[in-house]
Amino acid sequence: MHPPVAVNRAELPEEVQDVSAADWLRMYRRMATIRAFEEQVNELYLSRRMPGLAHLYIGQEAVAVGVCEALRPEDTITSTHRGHGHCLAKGARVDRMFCELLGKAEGYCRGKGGSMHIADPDSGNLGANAIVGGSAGIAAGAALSAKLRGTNQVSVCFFGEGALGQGLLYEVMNMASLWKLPVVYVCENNLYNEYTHYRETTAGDILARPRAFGIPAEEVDGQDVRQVLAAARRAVARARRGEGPSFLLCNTYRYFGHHVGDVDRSYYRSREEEEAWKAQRDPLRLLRDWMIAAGLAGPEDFEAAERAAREEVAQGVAYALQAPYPDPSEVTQHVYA
Amino acid sequence: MHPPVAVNRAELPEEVQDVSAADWLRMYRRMATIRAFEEQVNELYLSRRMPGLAHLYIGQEAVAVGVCEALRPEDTITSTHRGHGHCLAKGARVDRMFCELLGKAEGYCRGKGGSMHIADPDSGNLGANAIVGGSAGIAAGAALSAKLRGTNQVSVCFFGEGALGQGLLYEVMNMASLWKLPVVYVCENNLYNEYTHYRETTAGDILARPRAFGIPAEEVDGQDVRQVLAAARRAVARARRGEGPSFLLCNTYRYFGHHVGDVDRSYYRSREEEEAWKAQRDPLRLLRDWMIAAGLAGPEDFEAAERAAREEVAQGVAYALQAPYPDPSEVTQHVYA
Amino acid sequence: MSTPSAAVRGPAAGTVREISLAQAIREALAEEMRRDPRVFILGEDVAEAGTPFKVLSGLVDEFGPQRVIDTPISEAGFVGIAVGAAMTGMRPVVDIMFGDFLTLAMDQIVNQAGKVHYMSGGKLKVPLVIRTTLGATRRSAAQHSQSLHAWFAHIPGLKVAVPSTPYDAKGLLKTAIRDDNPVLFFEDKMMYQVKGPVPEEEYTLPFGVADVKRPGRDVTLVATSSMVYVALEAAELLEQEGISAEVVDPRTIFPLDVETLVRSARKTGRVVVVDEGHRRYGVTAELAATIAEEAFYDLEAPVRRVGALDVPVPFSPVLEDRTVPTPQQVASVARELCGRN
Amino acid sequence: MSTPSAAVRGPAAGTVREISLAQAIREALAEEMRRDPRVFILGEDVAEAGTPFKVLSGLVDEFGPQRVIDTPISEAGFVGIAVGAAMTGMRPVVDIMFGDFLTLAMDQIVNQAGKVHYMSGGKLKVPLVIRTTLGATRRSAAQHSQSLHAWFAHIPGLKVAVPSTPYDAKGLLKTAIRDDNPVLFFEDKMMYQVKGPVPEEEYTLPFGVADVKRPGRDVTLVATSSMVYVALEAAELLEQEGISAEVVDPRTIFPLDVETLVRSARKTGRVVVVDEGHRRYGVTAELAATIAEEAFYDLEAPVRRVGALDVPVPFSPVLEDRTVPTPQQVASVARELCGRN
Ligand SMILES: Cc1ncc(C[n+]2csc(CCOP(=O)(O)OP(=O)(O)O)c2C)c(N)n1
Ligand SMILES: Cc1ncc(C[n+]2csc(CCOP(=O)(O)OP(=O)(O)O)c2C)c(N)n1
Ligand SMILES: [Mg+2]
Ligand SMILES: [Mg+2]
Repeated sequence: MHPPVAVNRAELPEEVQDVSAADWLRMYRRMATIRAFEEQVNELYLSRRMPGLAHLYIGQEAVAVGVCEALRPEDTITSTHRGHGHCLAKGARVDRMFCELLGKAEGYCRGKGGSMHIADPDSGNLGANAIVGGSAGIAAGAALSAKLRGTNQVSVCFFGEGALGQGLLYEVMNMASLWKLPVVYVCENNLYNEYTHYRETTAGDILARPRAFGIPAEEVDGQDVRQVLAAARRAVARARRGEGPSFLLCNTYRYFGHHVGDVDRSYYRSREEEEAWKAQRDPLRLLRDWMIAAGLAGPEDFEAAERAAREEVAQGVAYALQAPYPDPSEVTQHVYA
Repeated sequence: MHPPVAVNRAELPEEVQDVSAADWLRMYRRMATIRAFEEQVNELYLSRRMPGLAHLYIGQEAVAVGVCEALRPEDTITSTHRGHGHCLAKGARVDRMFCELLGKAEGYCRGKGGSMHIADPDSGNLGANAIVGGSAGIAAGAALSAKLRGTNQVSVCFFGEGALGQGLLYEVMNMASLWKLPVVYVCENNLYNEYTHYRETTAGDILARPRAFGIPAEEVDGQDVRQVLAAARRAVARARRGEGPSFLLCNTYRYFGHHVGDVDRSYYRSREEEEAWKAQRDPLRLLRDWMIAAGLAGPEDFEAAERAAREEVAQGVAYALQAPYPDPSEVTQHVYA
Repeated sequence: MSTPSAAVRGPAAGTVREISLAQAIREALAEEMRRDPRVFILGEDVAEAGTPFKVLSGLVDEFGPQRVIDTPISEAGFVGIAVGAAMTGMRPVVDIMFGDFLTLAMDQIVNQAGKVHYMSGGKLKVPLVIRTTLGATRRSAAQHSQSLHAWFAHIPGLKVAVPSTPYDAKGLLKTAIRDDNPVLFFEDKMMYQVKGPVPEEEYTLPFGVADVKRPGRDVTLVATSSMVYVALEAAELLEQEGISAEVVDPRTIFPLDVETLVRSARKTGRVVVVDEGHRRYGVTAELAATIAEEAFYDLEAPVRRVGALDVPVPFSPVLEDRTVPTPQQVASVARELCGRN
Repeated sequence: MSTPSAAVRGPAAGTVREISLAQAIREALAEEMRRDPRVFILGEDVAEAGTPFKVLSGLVDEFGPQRVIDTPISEAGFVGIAVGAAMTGMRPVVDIMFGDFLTLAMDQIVNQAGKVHYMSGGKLKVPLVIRTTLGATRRSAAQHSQSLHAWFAHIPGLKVAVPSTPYDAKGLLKTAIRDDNPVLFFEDKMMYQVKGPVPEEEYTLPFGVADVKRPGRDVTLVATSSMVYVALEAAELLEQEGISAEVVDPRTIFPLDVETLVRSARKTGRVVVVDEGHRRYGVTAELAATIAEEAFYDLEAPVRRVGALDVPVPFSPVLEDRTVPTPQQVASVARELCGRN
């Protein structure tokens, strides 16, 4: 299915040949944080300490990290119901994320948003969205705003392949293309719309859709952070040059259920499929194996990164668990600005 | 821009080589009826005898007539705000159309619908729609219904190129393609969305849009009823065979304003453009010239057809003008079935 | 959610089982699909998955994927397709997972489905059911917790059902499917597991007929959907204080059984209206205004309204629980009305 | 539509011109765009065409196509883009040609614009104005004649203005543009040519402040948007019979100036509420319920509601004219309330 990992720098895409070992390691660390974070979220759910549900990003880490690595702090993203990875990759703090997931006052939204609505304008995160495809317009609007204000910011819209079903996306891609907006559409194809395989919901050729609106589109190995970063840099550079939108179709996989409660998955996908992705296409493993083979880092570097990630998550969740809830009177605050 | 008209049968598209001179003449007559009807509508507006506005189909006659010629009576169509031509082509009567436009009780909708909502299930017309793109789903639903009921009916969705801006169209084309629904999408590109040229509102390549959803699409000279009929027959046959939807992009032009009140058009299009289409691309003239040159009919045949059309329209409007309004108590009827 | 099952009147006689509201819905669908080949289901994850709420589990096994059709995530698109299918001889039942997603299909529901019959002068019909959910407290935050039923009741051409018990849900859904008009059918997502008596035998319930869920003398509590349980609990609380509350469930907010509401209001002279939609410009406004107008000369006190707090639904439990009417709150308003503060 | 201009209070002093409502809107936009470079306009045919109602004519000449942007026919799409632009430092004014087309953008308006501030715990703001139309009698039939403002007033997070005079329209639109929240601004499309006094000088009008358009003693007519003219004409009719009617215009239905409404109701003891939206579950329900509750002990008669007929708007003039409240109808209801039948 995919070629074996590259083993030396020369095989790297041009756009990422300048990335230092330290930077790759930093990306590894970020992916490890996302993974540890999500494992902890699952654990919070299973131990009934988290209200509601959450949609885990485990398996897709390279997409968020690779794309956000191509961005500047002032660039913006919009995210989805499966958004924890995007938030963390763009710079959110673990402890305040947990606070939000637990409905605590120090959460990014003072507990009002929860898992599906984390927004952090300080890190350029304009918010996750619980409406599938709901942020396609918002992301383009941020791009229009950047253009009108002359800030040279780029806007990224993350969405699952399920959002290809929403007409809004096409309305907005049309305008983004007409007006050459600096927006990058990042479609994460993890094969499933909830419990239905995307082939049952998606006719024709995905890449042909943006292209029909005059938007350059490319397919990216979403498990390989090097490929993601390279493609994102191409798209972001194009946007920054004022040449308009791009579309990246990142092939990926979610290891867990649609949400934390989706435990019995056999009726819609096989265990073999799950195992194959984990064994052969894990984004953390792929990066680590390549770096070690290329002599860019040793096993101890990755162990250290993972330890640090777990530590950060453990501290973050401990902090959040004891953090106070908002005062009930806050319920009527923030309805109007 | 377009090749000169064909002068003998051999040059006709394969699908229409069996069409008799009488049939072509019948189509001419139908186009003439539509034109005379619309001229009368304009006159009703200018003389302040018609309530509200209307969107004239003059210039686009070959599209409605060519497409509907490819249909059986039980096949269905959905139409638009510019729908008089579609209704007449599918078999509506002139007098009852005028009744509807004048808000009379004998109108197809008992005066409740008016110009933008004429529906006539008896002739397979599921209704015009005043929401741009609003019937994209309805047409596909009629196709799904035909499929589920096993009737072998085909459904045609007429819409202007402005409807390409509506996301609904893409949502529905996706499902029509997935489920191989017997629906034909007929896009009439008359160059303008109201007062804005379609190039300012339409990015990329129109034909690539349906194709991206796996729907075969072709461009058709919408002024040449022979080409329209040929393309429609191809699309309808495909639908009838159970192979799914098609998309026809018919290039055409509206001679008059966006609606009857749009008289001063110079700020959005030139008089030269208008004159060029009328002089060189008139659908009635093209058919007549070809038939005469091919020896299929003489000038007197067309004069007779036009006379008959004008006569039908004159009688129809006279009838409608004196026809009674609905009883005011009807206002509360038909809210619920 | 607990069912004060003694209080919630079930059917009169015959073989009666206790089943959940989810099961009642499923039964109604299965029976109607067996009865009428024109009935089919359309929506996201309705087939093998049986919806995320599992309400439709098993239907695809009996009726096959031709009649239980999984769609892409295209609410406007598949509602539009259902409208077209309904206009041409089918009777679709559409599933909109969360009522919040109705926002994506408003044109198709309001401008198309709701108006086609009228606009065509009675020629075309749209026998369409849109099943969807309402209700908060599931910790699902602002875009998955709304109760938007008031919007649809505002639109002539649409009907709106808001059943509260398994019995009502089954009988009303069967009626909805047989109705020749578009019906919005709202199920409180927190109520799917609520159980209640439902007869084995076939039955339907008419639209526009309110049900007195509990008779009383001193104050009328008009309540919709899951708020019926809140009202019933409030009635229990009030009873302990010697206040006899009548609980009236309109069951359909359009058509609305004004007569039964007004009769109860006239009898008790005091009315509290409870609904889980936002209070402002919501269902409680119509019910209160209607009662205040029609029972004006018999009212001892102003009609009071209890709705969801006028805020987007927050995620945090400590906040969310403040937004939904509670039995205590309803009882306290009723107590005030009765001059017992 | 005629303006009983003596009755419609204009500004107090200064240089005053008589201008049309369309011109008042255009002036408000031009002034705000001059004042604040973040304000821009987005919509279908807004630039050269100046919209089909010609309300925006000339703005593109002054501000250029970067600030008066023609869009494709993509209501959901460009509202979404406006939401994103508003969240990131711009102040878009979106044009939705007919209020009926709001149905296409409900998710973006209700689930996104209306909730972002709350969901983000106050961090993000959406300073967005959506200008659109309401009102029937233009012979435009069911999909171009609705008055859907009640829907938006139901949604916390949104504000809704329904101005009736050029003066109010200008002052309220300027306020809307400066507001940090999403505002739905409804203009009656039959009112664009109505003229009224508007000062040369800059002014704004606050939201949530009702205006007594005509003082009276015997009965209160609460009326919105163009229904203010209907109420004023009804008041003239009533005056001839010795009934003194007070006409109160809420001007914004959210925030709602309950105090002024209730004060008038307490004074006259009799209230008719008039609005052009459908009666059922519409604006009149909220206003009537609120007044009936708050002024209960001072009311001499039930609050009566006059709204559009609960039917889709028909095309035929003989039918359409039956659907919209008339001065005669309002006067007759008021007369009844005053026991003069
Ligand atoms: C408009 C809308 N319809 C339906 C849903 C329910 N829903 C939540 S996630 C989801 C599937 C999304 O699939 P995809 O976009 O591929 O994202 P993934 O979950 O795979 O990350 C659905 C249908 C929703 N949230 N919004
Ligand atoms: C959803 C919606 N938005 C806007 C309008 C207003 N409108 C009526 S016709 C029209 C232009 C349609 O252009 P096109 O589809 O090309 O059809 P044409 O008028 O050229 O036949 C617009 C914008 C509408 N009716 N519906
Ligand atoms: Mg997916
Ligand atoms: Mg056009």
